[in-house]
Amino acid sequence: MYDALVVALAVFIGVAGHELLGMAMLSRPIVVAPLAGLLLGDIQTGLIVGASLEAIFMGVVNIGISSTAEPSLAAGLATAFAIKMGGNVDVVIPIVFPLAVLGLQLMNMIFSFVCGPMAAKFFSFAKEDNQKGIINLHFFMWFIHYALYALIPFFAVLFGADVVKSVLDNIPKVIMNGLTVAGNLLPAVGMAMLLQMLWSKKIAVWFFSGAVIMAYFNLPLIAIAVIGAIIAIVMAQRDLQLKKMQTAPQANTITAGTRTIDDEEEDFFK
Amino acid sequence: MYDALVVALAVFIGVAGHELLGMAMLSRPIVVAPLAGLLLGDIQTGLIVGASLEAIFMGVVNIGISSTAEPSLAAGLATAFAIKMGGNVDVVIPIVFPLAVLGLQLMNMIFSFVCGPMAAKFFSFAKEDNQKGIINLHFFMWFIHYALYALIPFFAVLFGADVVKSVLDNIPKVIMNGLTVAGNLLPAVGMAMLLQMLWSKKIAVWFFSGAVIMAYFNLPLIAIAVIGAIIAIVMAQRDLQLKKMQTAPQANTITAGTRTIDDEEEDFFK
Amino acid sequence: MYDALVVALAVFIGVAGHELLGMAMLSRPIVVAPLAGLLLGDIQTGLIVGASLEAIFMGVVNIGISSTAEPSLAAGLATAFAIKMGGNVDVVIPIVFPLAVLGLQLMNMIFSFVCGPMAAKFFSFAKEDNQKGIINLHFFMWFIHYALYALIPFFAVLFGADVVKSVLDNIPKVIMNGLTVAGNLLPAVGMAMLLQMLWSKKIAVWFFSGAVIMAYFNLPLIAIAVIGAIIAIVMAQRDLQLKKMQTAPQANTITAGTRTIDDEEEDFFK
Amino acid sequence: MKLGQQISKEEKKLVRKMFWRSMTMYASVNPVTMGGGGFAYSMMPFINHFYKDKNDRAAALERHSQYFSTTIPFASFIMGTAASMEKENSKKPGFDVESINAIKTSLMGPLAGIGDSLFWGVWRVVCAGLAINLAHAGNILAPIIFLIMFNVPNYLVRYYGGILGYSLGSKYIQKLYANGLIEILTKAASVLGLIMVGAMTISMVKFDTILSFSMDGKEILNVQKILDSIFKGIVPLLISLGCFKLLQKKVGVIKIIFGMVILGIVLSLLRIA
Amino acid sequence: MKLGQQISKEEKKLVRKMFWRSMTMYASVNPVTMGGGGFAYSMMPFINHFYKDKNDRAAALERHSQYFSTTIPFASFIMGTAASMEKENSKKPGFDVESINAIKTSLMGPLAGIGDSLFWGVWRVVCAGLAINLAHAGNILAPIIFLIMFNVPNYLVRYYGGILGYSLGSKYIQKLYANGLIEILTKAASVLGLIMVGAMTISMVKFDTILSFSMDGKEILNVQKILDSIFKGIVPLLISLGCFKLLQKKVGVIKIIFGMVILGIVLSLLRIA
Amino acid sequence: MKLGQQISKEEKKLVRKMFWRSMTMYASVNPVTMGGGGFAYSMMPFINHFYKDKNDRAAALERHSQYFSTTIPFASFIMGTAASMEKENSKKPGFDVESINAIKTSLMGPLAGIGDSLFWGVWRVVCAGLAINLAHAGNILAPIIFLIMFNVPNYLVRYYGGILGYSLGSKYIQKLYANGLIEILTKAASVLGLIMVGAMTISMVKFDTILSFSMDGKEILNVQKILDSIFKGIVPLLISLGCFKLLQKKVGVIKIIFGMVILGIVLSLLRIA
Ligand SMILES: OC[C@H]1O[C@@H](O)[C@@H](O)[C@@H](O)[C@@H]1O
Ligand SMILES: OC[C@H]1O[C@@H](O)[C@@H](O)[C@@H](O)[C@@H]1O
Ligand SMILES: OC[C@H]1O[C@@H](O)[C@@H](O)[C@@H](O)[C@@H]1O
Repeated sequence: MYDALVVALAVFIGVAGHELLGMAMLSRPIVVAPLAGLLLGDIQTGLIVGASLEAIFMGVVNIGISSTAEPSLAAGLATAFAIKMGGNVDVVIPIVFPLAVLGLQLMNMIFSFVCGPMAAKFFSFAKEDNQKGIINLHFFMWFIHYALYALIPFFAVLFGADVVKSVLDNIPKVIMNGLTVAGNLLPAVGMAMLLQMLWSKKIAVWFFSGAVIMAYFNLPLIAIAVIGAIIAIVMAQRDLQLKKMQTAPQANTITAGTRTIDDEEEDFFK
Repeated sequence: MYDALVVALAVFIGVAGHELLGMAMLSRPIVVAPLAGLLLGDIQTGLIVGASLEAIFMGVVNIGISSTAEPSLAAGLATAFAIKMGGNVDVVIPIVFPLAVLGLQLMNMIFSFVCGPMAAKFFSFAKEDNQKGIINLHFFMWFIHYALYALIPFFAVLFGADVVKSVLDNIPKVIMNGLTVAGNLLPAVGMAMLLQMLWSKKIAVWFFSGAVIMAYFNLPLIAIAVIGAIIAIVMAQRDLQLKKMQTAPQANTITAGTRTIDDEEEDFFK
Repeated sequence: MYDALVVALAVFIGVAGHELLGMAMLSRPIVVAPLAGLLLGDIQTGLIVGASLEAIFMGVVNIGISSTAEPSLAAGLATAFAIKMGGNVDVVIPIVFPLAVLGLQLMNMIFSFVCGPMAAKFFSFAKEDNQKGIINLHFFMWFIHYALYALIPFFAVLFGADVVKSVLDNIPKVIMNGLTVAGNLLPAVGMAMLLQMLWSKKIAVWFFSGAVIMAYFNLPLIAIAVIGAIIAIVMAQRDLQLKKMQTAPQANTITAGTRTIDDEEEDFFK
Repeated sequence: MKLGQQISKEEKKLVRKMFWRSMTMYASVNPVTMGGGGFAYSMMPFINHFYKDKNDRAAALERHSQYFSTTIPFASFIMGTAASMEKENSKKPGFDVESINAIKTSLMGPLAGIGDSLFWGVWRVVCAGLAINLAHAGNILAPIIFLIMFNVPNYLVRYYGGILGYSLGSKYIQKLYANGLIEILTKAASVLGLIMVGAMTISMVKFDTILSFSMDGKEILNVQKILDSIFKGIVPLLISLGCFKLLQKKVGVIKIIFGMVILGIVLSLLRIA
Repeated sequence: MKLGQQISKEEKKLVRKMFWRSMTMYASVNPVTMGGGGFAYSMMPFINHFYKDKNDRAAALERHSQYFSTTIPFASFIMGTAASMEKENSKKPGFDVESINAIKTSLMGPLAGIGDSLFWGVWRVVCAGLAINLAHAGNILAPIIFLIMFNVPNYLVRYYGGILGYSLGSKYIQKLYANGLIEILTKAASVLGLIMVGAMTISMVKFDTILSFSMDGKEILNVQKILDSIFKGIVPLLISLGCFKLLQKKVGVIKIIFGMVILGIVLSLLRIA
Repeated sequence: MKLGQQISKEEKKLVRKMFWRSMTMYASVNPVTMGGGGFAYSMMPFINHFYKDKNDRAAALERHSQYFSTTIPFASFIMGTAASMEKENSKKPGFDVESINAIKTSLMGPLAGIGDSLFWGVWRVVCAGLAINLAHAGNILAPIIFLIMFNVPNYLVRYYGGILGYSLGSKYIQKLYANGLIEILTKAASVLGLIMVGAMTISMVKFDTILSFSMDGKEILNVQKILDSIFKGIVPLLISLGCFKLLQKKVGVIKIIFGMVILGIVLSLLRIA
């Protein structure tokens, strides 16, 4: 019972803390697993589980509202089970990915069916300038969202590793695989949400340029960010120059060249 | 005699069919060899020869009027000889490349010295609105071009593999090698013909950009096509914007930006 | 004594000749070492030393006034010592890099503290139209600069390899390593000097684009030069077009396109 | 221009309050308003300070409860900008209130694209790489170093972003908006954002079909290879664009997510993936 | 705009005839007119339909027998465009007849560059890769699948290209041409074409010198390495540009081709390649 | 336009004199004027030819003793340009003398960036690669072939550069300058120069920290790896930009160089590098 409680707490601190503290990354396995280990009295095992899972879930990011998997649940449970099995980390590794994929689906359900319906209240409170109402709702939604989620590790630890394993085993392999496939595709939804905010026919071509660079040059994102920034700056400089030409077609500000009068606007564009 | 006839037929169907049916790729070894095999009663050997030669001649393309080699002749003969040698494909592989290079030279001769002189007739027919004349000439040139070419495999099979081999052996190695070198250089003529259609001093720089990308990044052509399309679109967008600025210097169409009035022209440029 | 003299001479010819004869590369090990070898009567050893050191110092270039190392001193001494040790090149290799680093520091000192103070004289001569004075000063500075430098190999050979080695050994390792680190960083000063000549806020972005290309694509400089030239030309074409639009907003010279009137200016821009 | 020099002490206090509140922006994350609730919560200090009238406050709160989503470290920059516009609005009678949410929505996309890739794609990976090594060596400081290393830039960007947004807002944004320069900025940021999203589409959306045809035990057709030779990452690209099309057709995000799960299971059942 | 919606039924029939005839465009390929004979043949249905006068027909046939060369799948797009211009010409007295061939020649280059690289360089390789595997496994469908797979897009592009060309032509091309937008389009297509031709020059023209100097059995100078360190693919580039210069100087293609064969043999004799 | 056709025989002689003198430009290289002394020396033939008055000559000599630095093979191009402007000045009374040094300084940067990378970074490497092989085989011609191979283009560029500069100068540069086109040219050359300098910064400035932390014998933190994952070559980039900032703040080059030596030793003492 204590074990179940503290693992649930560790997971809650992870997922809820991540959002409360400004995308603080508390929900990453490298944080959740040692925390669970600490509370369970074996921090070393927690560290090892955390390191292993952090590597396994390195590619799992959280963009828009879609993700590949939810790793903190897996981190908490894996720590608990590994400690029970005398610190043997290797035996729990095979179940962490299925767990994380399943965790994500459950998280999505809470998000959609619990948080979704509550959100309309924000508008009604706002209309009445009911600031207390907004604040309470804001934090209540936060609590209920992640507290519900924390029930999963609570019961999972309570019933024990065997039950969890048998539950996982009872999910047909083809379904489990399907969830993994879906998990790998889910970031597409995040991309689509970003696209919806960014897209415009006239500049859509740049989306493809980012894709082709990544697909065929396989650069780290930071290199693409630098290249993208260079492109954006060069384009903005030309736009600025044209803007000026148009508003003051007499002036001699053409060459975007080496030495022209730096007025305030240029200053802004650095 | 039957063998000679059907191999000649297979080669004719390949080269003549390719051009008659709209660049249908009938002249590729993967088509000609199984066809020859079928007619010779051993389609399996034809398939194997076709697969091997298609791989060997993968880089042989037909752009402008120059090429590296003409592979259908080699495909037809290799199939015939391989079948005669009891389905042994490996023994004919060494002669296919010399054959294809030689085939290309002969094809070029027909093209130049047979088809060339006939072409002038098109103009005289046109001037008299003699449509029948044009049509007849069109298909007669097609037939004679490839029928003449098909005589080569006909006699080659008639005289047999040994004679072909001894002919090839009797061509000095240095000449054969020279033909191969020439074959590798010949696509340059195709490129030059394309250049003649595309070149203009002002945009010549893009030719070199394509070259430098291929030389140093070694990308597949499709990736270069995507990159090139992106460049062309971005450039056209800017051109369009400038065009508008010039014709309507008052209007506020500068930023090529996120939200401006989509008029018909923009529509066209998608 | 003869040995010391001729090695000093070889080094002098290298460094002084390089600058006198228009960046003639006489100071490269591949020249200095065989020359020293010739004068010492064992040109073969000189060749081998030259080849080895040229490879070692391949990355050492001389841009602005900063460099990684000064290789001609090392080349001269290494040749002398290798010959003395019976043509054994391998034993001298370990000392060449420390020597070259040290040589660079000494060269920098002469450059700063000897040549620096003399330079002001140029202005006073110029003001009096004293052309003789300028010419004499020009060549005197040349001579003193490199003659002083040539004293180092002179004494080094005079005292012998053992002394040189013990001097090098007596410089604490950590200092020697520090000099190497400094040598590797010194080209930054050259880059900074070039930047000072090139920089302007508006085009600074291109500096970073060169950096990102080299860092992540690792292309040879020639490829980057071609890419850079393409960028510069495309940009200049657009600038030219805008310039024209502005000066003659009526004219129809927009598209920078395929066929427009080639006037003199365009001609110039090829 | 030194950051924030032209902001009064009192205003700085407000910005600082917003900074702390913005931390929780996604606490009430939900499919309808995303961070809208948190945005309104973060704006309260300003709203209460600028508007004395209850109706004005209600209007402002309603404005800022709307759908909002961007990456947390850049959120306060937008809040600051919005706050400076609310200030204008509270003073000038004829102010175009619509422009406040227009700016918010035009900035949130580009900043999300850029910020997500930098903070999730680059910086988190660097920090985690280090922390994994520490943890493997049994160092109990691993999680703490990880959190500090990641969050120092995270918090700094959010802190100074807020100040920058508010001071730029009061000095520039209005003007930029008026003479059309904001369009140029937005376009540039969007271009960068699109490039990053394009790159992330390839690197984060994963799909490999296991479909392949064999004959006599020899594989004769590996579908993934064909797909790769057409365009590497063509499936992630098409799926992302498909989701985008659905979103544009007002299909809800939740529906799309569950559709994707079903798609995954179907593909698995059909032995395609 | 739905494709071809504003074309009458009768016209559609003409386009379809052209589509079938365009298939044979290169049947009479020759060094003088290339596909000119086939072009004229493909235009006949239109010419006979638009012009009732024998002289007009003769003039049109002469126009379209001229030198023409582009990649087959894109040929019908140009034919369609030309047909729509012939229609204009048959109706409007003052029509600028010259513009018909001007458009043809300005389009054929870019489209050849783009089309050749896509159909020869990309799609054929994909199809052949698959067919080779099938054939190795002894599947007698290999050639058939190869032909179908390659030709479906080939024919579709040619079919819809024809319709597109004809309907665009009548609606847009004239207008585009009039207000100069055609220049922008042509330039964009040419830029893409030039990039592709540049890339193909490197990947398809092959040259490696075997020239090298040795001393005491050790190779001291590998000329190809030197060439590569100057610029990879410099020889193919220079040879292609050389051929282009010759073509511009009105040296016949045939002469150049035979010159190249001689060059090859000479290089071989001199043990250079 | 054929090179130098509009230059008189006498002028050609002057250019040739300058060509030979320019060879020694850096003989008196020094931290104050760099190649300024040599520049003045190279200009003497022209100065004496154009100006008969001692004061004019002195003024010209003073102009050309100023700080000047570019890569040798391109130096004579700038000298030629400057010479043609001196000629103008000697004829036209109202000539803007300032413009002479303005042109010189605006050209020297871009040309140095381009020239250094081509002659030092590309061509020297090619020649040395060949010579090393020759020398290893014991061929005593190695150094001679190296020198000839490197210097033929080096001298040719300097020779024709001088003629080009002088003939362009008298015909074009003035005009280009007048109607602002020189700005376009300078910008283009500077862009290319900056790209090359950016690339050289990464390839020529070297820094690798050896800093790393271990625990129980296992390395847990390799600082260089972290730096690389932030941005490859970030340290060379920052150090170069740092030096540049110092130069802009008028810190002397010499001071910076010695500061760098001290920095190196300090880094070594601290076991950082
Ligand atoms: O994409 C914007 C934003 O979306 C959210 O919902 C979170 O997942 C954030 O981590 C992310 O930065
Ligand atoms: O380049 C255009 C065109 O040239 C031809 O002669 C044929 O070889 C075609 O395959 C090619 O598409
Ligand atoms: O950078 C310009 C120039 O600087 C000098 O001092 C020399 O080192 C030259 O080799 C170099 O070309």
